Amino acid sequence: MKKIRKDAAEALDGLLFDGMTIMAGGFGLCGIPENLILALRDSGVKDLTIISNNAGVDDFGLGLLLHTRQIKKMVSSYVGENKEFERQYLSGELELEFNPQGTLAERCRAGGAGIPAFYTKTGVGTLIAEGKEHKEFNGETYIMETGLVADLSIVKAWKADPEGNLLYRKTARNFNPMMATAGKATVAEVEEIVSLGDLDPDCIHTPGIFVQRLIKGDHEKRVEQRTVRQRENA
Amino acid sequence: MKKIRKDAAEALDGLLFDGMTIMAGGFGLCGIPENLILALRDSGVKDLTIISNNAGVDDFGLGLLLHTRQIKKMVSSYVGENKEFERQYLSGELELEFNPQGTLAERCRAGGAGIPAFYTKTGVGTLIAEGKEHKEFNGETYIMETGLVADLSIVKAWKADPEGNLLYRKTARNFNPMMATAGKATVAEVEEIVSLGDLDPDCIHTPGIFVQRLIKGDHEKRVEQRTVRQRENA
Amino acid sequence: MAERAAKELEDGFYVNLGIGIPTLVANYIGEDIDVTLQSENGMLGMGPFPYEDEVDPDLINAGKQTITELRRTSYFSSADSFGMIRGGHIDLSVLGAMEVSEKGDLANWMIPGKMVKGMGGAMDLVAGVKRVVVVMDHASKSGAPKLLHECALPLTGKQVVDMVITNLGVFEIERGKGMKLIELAPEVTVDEVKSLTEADFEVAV
Amino acid sequence: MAERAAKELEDGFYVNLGIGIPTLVANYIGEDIDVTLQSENGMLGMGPFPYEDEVDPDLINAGKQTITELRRTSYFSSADSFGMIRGGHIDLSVLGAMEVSEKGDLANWMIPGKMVKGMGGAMDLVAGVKRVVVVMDHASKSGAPKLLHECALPLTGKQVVDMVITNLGVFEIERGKGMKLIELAPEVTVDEVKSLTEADFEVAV
Repeated sequence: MKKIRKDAAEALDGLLFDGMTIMAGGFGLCGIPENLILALRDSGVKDLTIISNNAGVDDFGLGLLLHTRQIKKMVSSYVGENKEFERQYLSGELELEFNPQGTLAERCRAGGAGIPAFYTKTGVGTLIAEGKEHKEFNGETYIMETGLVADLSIVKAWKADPEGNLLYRKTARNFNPMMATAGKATVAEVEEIVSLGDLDPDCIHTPGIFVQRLIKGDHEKRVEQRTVRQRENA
Repeated sequence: MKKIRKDAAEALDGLLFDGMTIMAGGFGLCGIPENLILALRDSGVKDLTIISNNAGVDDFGLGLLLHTRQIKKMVSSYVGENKEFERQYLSGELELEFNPQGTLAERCRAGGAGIPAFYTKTGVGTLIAEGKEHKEFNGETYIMETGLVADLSIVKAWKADPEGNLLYRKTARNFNPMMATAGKATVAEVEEIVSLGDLDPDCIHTPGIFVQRLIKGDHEKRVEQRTVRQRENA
Repeated sequence: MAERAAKELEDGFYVNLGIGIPTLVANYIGEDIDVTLQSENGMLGMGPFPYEDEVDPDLINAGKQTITELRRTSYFSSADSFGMIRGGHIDLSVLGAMEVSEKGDLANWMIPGKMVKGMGGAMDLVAGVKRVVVVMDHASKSGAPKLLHECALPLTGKQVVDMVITNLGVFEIERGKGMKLIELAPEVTVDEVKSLTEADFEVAV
Repeated sequence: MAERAAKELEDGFYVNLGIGIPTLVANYIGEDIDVTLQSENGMLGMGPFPYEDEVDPDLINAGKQTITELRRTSYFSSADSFGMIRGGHIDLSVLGAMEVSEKGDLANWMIPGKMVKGMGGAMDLVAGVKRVVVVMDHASKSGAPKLLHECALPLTGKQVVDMVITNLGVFEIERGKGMKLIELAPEVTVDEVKSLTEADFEVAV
């Protein structure tokens, strides 16, 4: 039970410092570590470099840390849903590094797997390729992208056992598994902590070795685009 | 049901040609595609390059294809359990390329994921590094290894649904998932074909997109090293 | 245009549909063919929008819209999802565009001087998917051509587009080579197309 | 030697034990510490050998021996397993060796002229694991030293060993720097160790 912490503040205690790099799981608002983001805000830690596919919305997710200006730089693939982001970026207060989404995902995986760099076709011939090493393989041109690691990774899973084994749910998995491997420390928040042995060992998405601390959180799980269809004859 | 074939011979029909490269899943004799290996033997296809962590034993697994001299070259990490292998290798009949096990696994993953090459610390300063590109990252030296693809991958899973979604069991997973992604065609043999919807979508190890053909096989599942303990007071 | 794009789908295809008009392609998939939709945020086998009481915040597509799963569905990580895309396992992608060049260059992610939202997964999709079909208006509202000799906007991918479907017609592109008009929309003439197109193209209607 | 190696394990450690004597280390893990064993064929949380009626061909360790699972066990692919190893997530590896140099070079996979069985996962383990402990006989049966200035055999890894435990004593190695004798086995003298060692080492017992 040594990995389980009382709450998000305690789970981050001693791990934070100004200027640090943090990976945050999630795609849009789906599968984001809501509770740990709130605790980051409350901690006041600043000058953060945040590696996250998106940047939340104005009043939820990573948008909260933009509002308090705790973020110095974002590494993301898409930041379209955030007015405060736009304001800070256009005024030069916020740095932004765009990565193609698949390149970002692979960079996190590589960092966690001890791979300092890899080659990809993605982005060849575009702005993304400028300044990057080009190399031919079998007559095609590829660019080199580097692995990413973070001082801290914060991830959201569905269930965990006390060893830190994690199970994600549906598309809330997204970037969480790779980011869990790429943090010098990784803190996970989950909806439910089950007993040891309750998770199917063939179906553990993140083995506990990658998780140093763990909390049960309360999750609002906000929906960004509620699209529905109507029942016929209803 | 379009992916399901009657038997191993039918599942390989039209996919084989002399001189082809085949990836075969499994670690030792655990999780090997027994039925498809037998069908390969019976097909008579020859001059094969086989990418597989091990080479079976004399009378089981890939050892069967060595016996019939259908294999021209092996790419493996360890081939210690096979006398016929040793004989053919020492007489120069068989080519052998050793890869560190983790490098072999990653090369298969890379091939399936469109990554033509990556860097690793594994093997730096050893024979394995000779002739390979060296590069420094953060003051440490790494070598470049290339992605692998195969004309055909044969894998063994526990369960499949008719879409080709695969679930592996315990340590019989090993190289199978990566190899399934790295074959121009991938044929899977399983112990059970369940109905569509019977597999938990959060717990599918190999999505059906990677599997072109599928059979239910009969599996001997031979044990290489039967190590047991005695019950006390028994 | 979505209806025309749907004709590019073949039985057994694995397909990724971009945000906007490409999403509508799903509505025109023939009953006689079996197509599996991939969503790059980590799902294969995407179902329709949910009924109101089925909405699940953990189940969204790449456009962040709520969706449903099917009996064939599997979920996976973003790394595995883009491994699938980059590795060439997706048969077809349908995407929107701002500009396409006669050699198949595609621009659809940024306009210099405007706030850039990011490329998301578009660069990965065009680089990795076997066949890329673009669906877009033939020209801007002011009549400026969007099929050009060279894209003016920053590229999403170089020599990546195989087909362009516009409101005026359908073009095939041999990547790196050139463009061919293969279909005209009803009541549209080749001259009309030419007048709204900067790119050179062969006529084969 | 296995018993001595077990003292290097700390509470909460994730550990990979090589084939042979290193496997025996598991028998000496203290009751008061909680150690999780990794098996590079795709398992974290390796249990003891099975009872006869528990033998499962789908459940083996890297030495191809039948084993059991624990309540904490997780399974994963070989790629994920070596991602774990290469990425530096394993705290300690205990391995056998044929030769170790005073700078921490390790040779344990091939003897030129003999049939080579392959390096298996050894090169990955020594390159990736945080701390590498070698357990081996101090000298060959004929009395030839195995702790050398430079390894004569082909290397498994360069400057990768942190500690060597032999039947005569325990050596610490500062990778790339040098070797230090820190413990003597019972009734063994420094002179005895020196007479069977080619490598230079500092004495700090």
